[in-house]
Amino acid sequence: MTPLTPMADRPLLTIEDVEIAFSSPDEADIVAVRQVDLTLTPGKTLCLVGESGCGKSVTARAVLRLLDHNATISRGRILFTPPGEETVDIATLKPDSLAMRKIRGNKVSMIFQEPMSSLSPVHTIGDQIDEMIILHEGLKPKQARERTVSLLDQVGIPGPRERADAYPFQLSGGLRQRAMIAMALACTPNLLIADEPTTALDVTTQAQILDLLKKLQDDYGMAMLFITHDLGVVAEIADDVAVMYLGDVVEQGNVFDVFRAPRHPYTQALLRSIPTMARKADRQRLSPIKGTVPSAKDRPEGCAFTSRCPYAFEPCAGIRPERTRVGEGHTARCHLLTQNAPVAEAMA
Amino acid sequence: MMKQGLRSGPRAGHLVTATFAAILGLGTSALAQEYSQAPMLDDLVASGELPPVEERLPANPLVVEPVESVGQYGGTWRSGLRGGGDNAWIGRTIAYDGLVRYDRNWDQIIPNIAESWEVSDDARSYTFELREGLKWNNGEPFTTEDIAFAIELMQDEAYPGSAGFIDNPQNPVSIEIEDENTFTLVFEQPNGTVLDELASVNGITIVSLNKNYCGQFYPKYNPDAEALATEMGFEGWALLMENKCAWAIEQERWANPDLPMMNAWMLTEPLTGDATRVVFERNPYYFKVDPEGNQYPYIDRLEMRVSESLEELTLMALNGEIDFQDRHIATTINRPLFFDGQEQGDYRLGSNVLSNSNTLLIQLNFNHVDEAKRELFQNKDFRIGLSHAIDRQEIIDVVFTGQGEPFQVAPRPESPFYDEELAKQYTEYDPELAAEYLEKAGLVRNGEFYTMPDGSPLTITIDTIAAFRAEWVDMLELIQLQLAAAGINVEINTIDRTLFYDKRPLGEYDAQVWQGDGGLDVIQEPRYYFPANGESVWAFRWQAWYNGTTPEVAEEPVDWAKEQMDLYTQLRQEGDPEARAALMKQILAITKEQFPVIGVSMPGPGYYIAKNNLRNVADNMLHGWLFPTPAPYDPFQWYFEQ
Amino acid sequence: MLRFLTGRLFSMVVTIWAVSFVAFAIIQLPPGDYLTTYLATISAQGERADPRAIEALRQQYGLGQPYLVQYWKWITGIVLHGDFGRSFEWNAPVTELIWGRLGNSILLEGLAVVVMWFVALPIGVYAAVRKYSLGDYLATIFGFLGLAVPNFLFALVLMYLGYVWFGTTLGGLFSPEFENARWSLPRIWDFFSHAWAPIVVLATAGTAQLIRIMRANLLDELKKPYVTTARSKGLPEWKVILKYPVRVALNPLVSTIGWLLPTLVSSSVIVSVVMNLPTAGPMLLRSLTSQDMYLAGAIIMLLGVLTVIGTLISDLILAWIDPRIRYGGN
Amino acid sequence: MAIDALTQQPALLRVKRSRESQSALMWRRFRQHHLAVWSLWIVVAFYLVALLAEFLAPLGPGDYNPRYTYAAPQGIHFFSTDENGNWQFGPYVYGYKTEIDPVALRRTFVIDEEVKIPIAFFVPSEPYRLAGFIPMSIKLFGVTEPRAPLYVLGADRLGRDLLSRLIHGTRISLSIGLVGVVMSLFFGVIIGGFSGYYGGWFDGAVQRVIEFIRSLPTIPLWLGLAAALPRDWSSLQIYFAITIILSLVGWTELARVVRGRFLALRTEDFVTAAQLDGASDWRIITKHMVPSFMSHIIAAATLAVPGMILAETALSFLGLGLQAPIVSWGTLMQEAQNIRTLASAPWLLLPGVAVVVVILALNFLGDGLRDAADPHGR
Repeated sequence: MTPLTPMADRPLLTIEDVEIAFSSPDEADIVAVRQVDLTLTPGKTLCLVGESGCGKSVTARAVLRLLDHNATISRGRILFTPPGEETVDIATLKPDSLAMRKIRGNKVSMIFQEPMSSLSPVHTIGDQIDEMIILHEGLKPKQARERTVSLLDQVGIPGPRERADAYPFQLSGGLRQRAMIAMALACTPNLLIADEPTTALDVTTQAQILDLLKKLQDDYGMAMLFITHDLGVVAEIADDVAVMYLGDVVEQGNVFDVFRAPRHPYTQALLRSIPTMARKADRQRLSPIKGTVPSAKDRPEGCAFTSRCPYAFEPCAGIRPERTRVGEGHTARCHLLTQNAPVAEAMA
Repeated sequence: MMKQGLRSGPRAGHLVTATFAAILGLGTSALAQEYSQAPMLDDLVASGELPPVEERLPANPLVVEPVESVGQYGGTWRSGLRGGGDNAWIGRTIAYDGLVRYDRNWDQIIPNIAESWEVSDDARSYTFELREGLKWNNGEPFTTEDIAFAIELMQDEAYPGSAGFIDNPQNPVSIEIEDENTFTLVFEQPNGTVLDELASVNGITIVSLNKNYCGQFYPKYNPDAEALATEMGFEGWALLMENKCAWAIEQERWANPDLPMMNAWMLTEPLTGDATRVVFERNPYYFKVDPEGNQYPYIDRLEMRVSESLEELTLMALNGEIDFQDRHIATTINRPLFFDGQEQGDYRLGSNVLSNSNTLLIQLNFNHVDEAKRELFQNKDFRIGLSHAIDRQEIIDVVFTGQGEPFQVAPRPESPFYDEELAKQYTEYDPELAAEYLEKAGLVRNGEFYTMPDGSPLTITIDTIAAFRAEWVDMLELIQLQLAAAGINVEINTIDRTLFYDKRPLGEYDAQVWQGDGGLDVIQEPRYYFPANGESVWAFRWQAWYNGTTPEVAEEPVDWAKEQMDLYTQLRQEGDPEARAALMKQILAITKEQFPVIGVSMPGPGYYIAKNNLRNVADNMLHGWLFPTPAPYDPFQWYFEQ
Repeated sequence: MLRFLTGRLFSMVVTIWAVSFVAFAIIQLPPGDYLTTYLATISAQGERADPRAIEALRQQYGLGQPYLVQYWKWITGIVLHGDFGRSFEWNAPVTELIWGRLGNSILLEGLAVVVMWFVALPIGVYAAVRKYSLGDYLATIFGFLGLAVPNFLFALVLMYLGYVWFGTTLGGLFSPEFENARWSLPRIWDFFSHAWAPIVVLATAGTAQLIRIMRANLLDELKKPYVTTARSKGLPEWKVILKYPVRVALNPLVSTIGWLLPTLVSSSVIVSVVMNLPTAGPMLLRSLTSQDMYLAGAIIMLLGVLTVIGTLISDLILAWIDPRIRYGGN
Repeated sequence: MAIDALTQQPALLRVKRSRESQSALMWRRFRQHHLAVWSLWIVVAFYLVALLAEFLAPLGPGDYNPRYTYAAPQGIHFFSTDENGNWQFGPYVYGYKTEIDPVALRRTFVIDEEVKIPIAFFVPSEPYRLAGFIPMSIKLFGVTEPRAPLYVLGADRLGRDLLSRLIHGTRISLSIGLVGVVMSLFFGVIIGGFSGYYGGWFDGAVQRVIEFIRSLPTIPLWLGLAAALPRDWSSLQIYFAITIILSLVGWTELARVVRGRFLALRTEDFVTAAQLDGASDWRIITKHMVPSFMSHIIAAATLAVPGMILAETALSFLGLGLQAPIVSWGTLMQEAQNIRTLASAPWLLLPGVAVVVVILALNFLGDGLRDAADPHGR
């Protein structure tokens, strides 16, 4: 298949047609991620948007092979091409293999949602960062600590030298997250995966962290896979955006295209549900999406959104819609786009 | 004043002079003889730490014929103590050196520390002649002074020690000292039993207090004794005295290595609360020699493992780590085990004849506070009925694998007092006869069980101690079933020792069990033949009346019991053994007539374990408490064959 | 930290006082007193004791005074002059008797604890990491077997096998020749050649507990995000497990030392009786049954104090290894 | 602006859902723990034995026979060959050849293959009351010919059938565990519950008390208390006294668990909701909180039973607690507590095996229950 992203520069990470299934001892497997194709390029940020449980975190963790024992990548490839090295298919690596470990933290690192529980409560911030540097770059502890301190300074932690000896619970949420970021950047990775890094923080801190990430991305020129369920954040940080619903990427493309002209009913519903600034008189009621998210078990064979889609018609439930190019690097999966259904015009 | 000879004790005997002992090879011979000593002492003598053996021995040492042959010096006799309080075994092994002692047949009283004695015709004064030149194990001379001191101390009100005849208020005694080897005990009333008492295990108190050593804790001889006591953290001199020269409290007898003794071995590692072993070493001043003039003892050391665990002791014996022992481990249940282990453990089994007349006896409470029960229990027919309802042979088969024979509480066949009728009456198992007697006793059987004459239900609760004899529970369970079959409802009440003891004065118990003491030591331990002492649980209040102890519960006995008591009082005052024996026979006759206590069976032969290389050990031993087996079989002349 | 310490110390003092009170109450519970027991014992031995002597003794020992009076005398003696009173049975100061025994107890139980930890921790970790695997089951079965086999039975069987297989007597802590010898290499060797059996018996009893706790704690920790973080750093799996979740899971385990001690003390009583170990156990048992009240009281109290101190120590260690507690964090 | 908020999910609905799935989830989790499931059946079986003791045991606990002291186990054989050599079914045991060795004082038993003693089912017996009230007069199995020996598991020193005694002992030992735990539960839940629910000084006090009790070495505690029991009590009274003594220590553990759960639950929405509705504390505790962690209590209780059973054996061993003629596993083992038994009648240690099996089963069951109790890790 031809890469759908602009050919501007060589893709760093390409996720092709990946399916991830969870097995449980006494039930049928659950396919948490059905068919995901993503492409990440250096210096660019791809936002993965979706309701919780839609499989975005799973996808992200799959890249580092951090999934639980009972999860398997049952189909597809995860091609990772660090600059100046040849491509490896992460999907085929053993989770605990040396090759995989060389990538983790070194080439690809990750930031998690809760900075508190994601940091070891019984080790100092410094230790936890040093460890990585020592591990991947074989520095002496002393030098490692120097690097750590400068990193902490870089991510804007006041008094970094003292803070390095502090324990997570001694820091505020914001500082913890900064520390996490410092850790993630310790080995100047090519790709940074941020799994809802701001969700646990209050709005102002959110803003600061986002700015910090953007700034750092510019400094390091790394690619960033940013996972969130907050469209506001997307608008602020994303270059590209991929919208997931129940294990499917229903629409993806340049953030402006997608926000300006969403082509998938789900995306449209989402955007319609965002409150807009307007004078009281002009305000219209927000229209929430009807119904609730079905569990992955009773997901229809066809388009996952069928059950809630206002335009759903015959093929939706049965047949999976093809991935359709609807603009420059802008695709969506919806039957309305392929067959000219009655409502198609109304929609467009 | 006539000479009173050796023969005494149970069996009647004619008067013989002390020299007769020499003929027996037990008394004073071996004059002008070379003496030799154990090699382990040679260096000490050479280095002058010890005087030569001739000076250590008395002028005429006691010559004791070995059981088999003259032995070899050396070796350690290993045995075991059950926990820290088990000093009875020590008493049985080394602490049997009183003024006099029993011979090996528990038959005669023979010289020991005293080489001869005379008894006045009225049996009120006893004159003893000590061997000349006896020495404590620290080399100090042993004199009549020490004996006087012992008596003085024991008679001191402030000192809680008790020593039988010495401080018996009913017949006070005083001592007259002629010279350092001659003294006389003078009693207010005639005392016919004192020689037996002196020959028994309790006879050593009087020869166990060294005046020089113990005097320092006694205010009379050391004004600062009180101060000393307080300084050493004791409340009063008496407690310090107990601690140092303890003859008041069992547990402390072997806690002080400094206390001089007269025994064959002397204490080197004491029996204290946290001791893991007790060690004795030969007493270089011991006053006995073998016919060739070798100073006893042959064995150098005694080593006693202090073990809380019977199983450990059993295993030690099986592994041949015990040279001689019967106490604790030689049980009926263990016999097959030890029998099979002889090869591997390189030991042999010898036989003990237990002094007990019975494996288990049931003492119905004649003094029950409940009138009805008292009447019933005092009813001879009732007791006969119960006795016939017990299938003794079955119990013997089940519990004792066929060992022993049906037996009442009576002197054993080995005893001169043996009376087959007394021993066997009412022992045959005969339900009909039982029923007959029970009805004669006025019981009414309606339905499963007999009831009291007035129709009220009858249940007999038998108190027992699980801790003491394992087989009791089994026996009682069988008896319970057998009596139930005969229509008597019995409950077994397993209680704690303390309560077993506390209950006695209260008089609420129906019945208690025990073993048949007094099967051989008939005169000394008549507790089941008549209400003689506090162990006569079947008539506790009558014995209280007799002994004047615990007067608050004392009750006047029925006539036949009073008659027995009078007879025994006479007996105690009778000097002539034959007369004593006659009196005892009268008492037993009444016992036979009244049948107060129900027995089950005569214990089969007991056994002891001895390493094969341990020689001079008698094959058969009588086993008693007053006759503290194996001590009367002279362990000092045992030896290890090298 | 200081506040934490003072607080603990205070509650410790209170607990110890309570222990002393209860200890004294317990030894007072049984009917009768030392002398009645003594009478019963010697009468069982076939002897007879003179009631008059006994009465005199009862006066001397000051038995029969009201409870609080006796307690007051006792406790003040301890607090003021460290005098635990006299043992009736041995007519010797309690302090002379107990220290050696207590030393042995502490030594044995200490060694048992060490063994338990060495066995239990690896097994616990394994069982948690490979939850519901065959190994998990085997590990737990092994652990629980130890828990399920009654101590005395195990001890006895060991002793018997010792006889049948090696012709040795497993019992005591030393061979006769080393019994009262000085500490030396051969004596240490002799000690272990005897002590291994009781240690094994003691250890098996508690191992299951530790395995279970370790497994449970680790299962909790393994779910925590920081483990994923550690993985995402590129650490090898074993290092991830050992450095992070295990390290954290250890903390609650440390606090088990506190209650481990009383359990050990109790089980050691039984084992010591079967195997005749000169520990505080048999002495306690004996003094309780013979109602040698001051001795029994002292031992119970000291064992209680030991455990309380043990708890304190484990708390301190906990504070030391767990910053959250040290810095009074949440 | 989060997406989740946009999908309508009434809070109430959510709570209900999670409650339902709770029990379902628990059962699923439990089934997943195969060992636990097996253990469940084993435990049930044992308690059935305890219940039906009189019916199952071929003989009474006290029935003895002088001729068969220390008789070795016969085992049961099911197939025999008749004269013309073809197989036929029908359980039977072999008889004994006995000889007495007067020197060693021992009976030796040789299984006598000649003598076949058939075992019949539902044989008539002395009338008895099953479980104390159902009058019956048949036993599950036994021998038809009178005085024929039936010692499937061997005989003890009085020639009593070990199997029968074991079965009868099951009742005492298992019920002691149960009764003890029930009592512990009573104290534990009440005290732990209030302590956890109210917290504050009350909680503090209770915690101190628990700490204190746990810091006491139990054996001495039991020794003292057991020694203090009135000696004139019947064995039944002693039995209950012992269980109470055991639970005096036992309740602390349960209290700890319960308290923990309460502290956790106190802040949960549905409790707060109930409080806002003005429900009484008692109602909240009983109606809302206790049900929500019943599973934990069950698990904790299950795990407490083995301790009780072991304690009973330990006490019996030390000569306290239950004593013969009461038949419990503890007393049975105490009787087997000697080298002689190990050497020549090892089958008398079978009660020990029974103890081990039950303790194991109970532990695995308890573990399974606890793992199942909160699927999201304890």
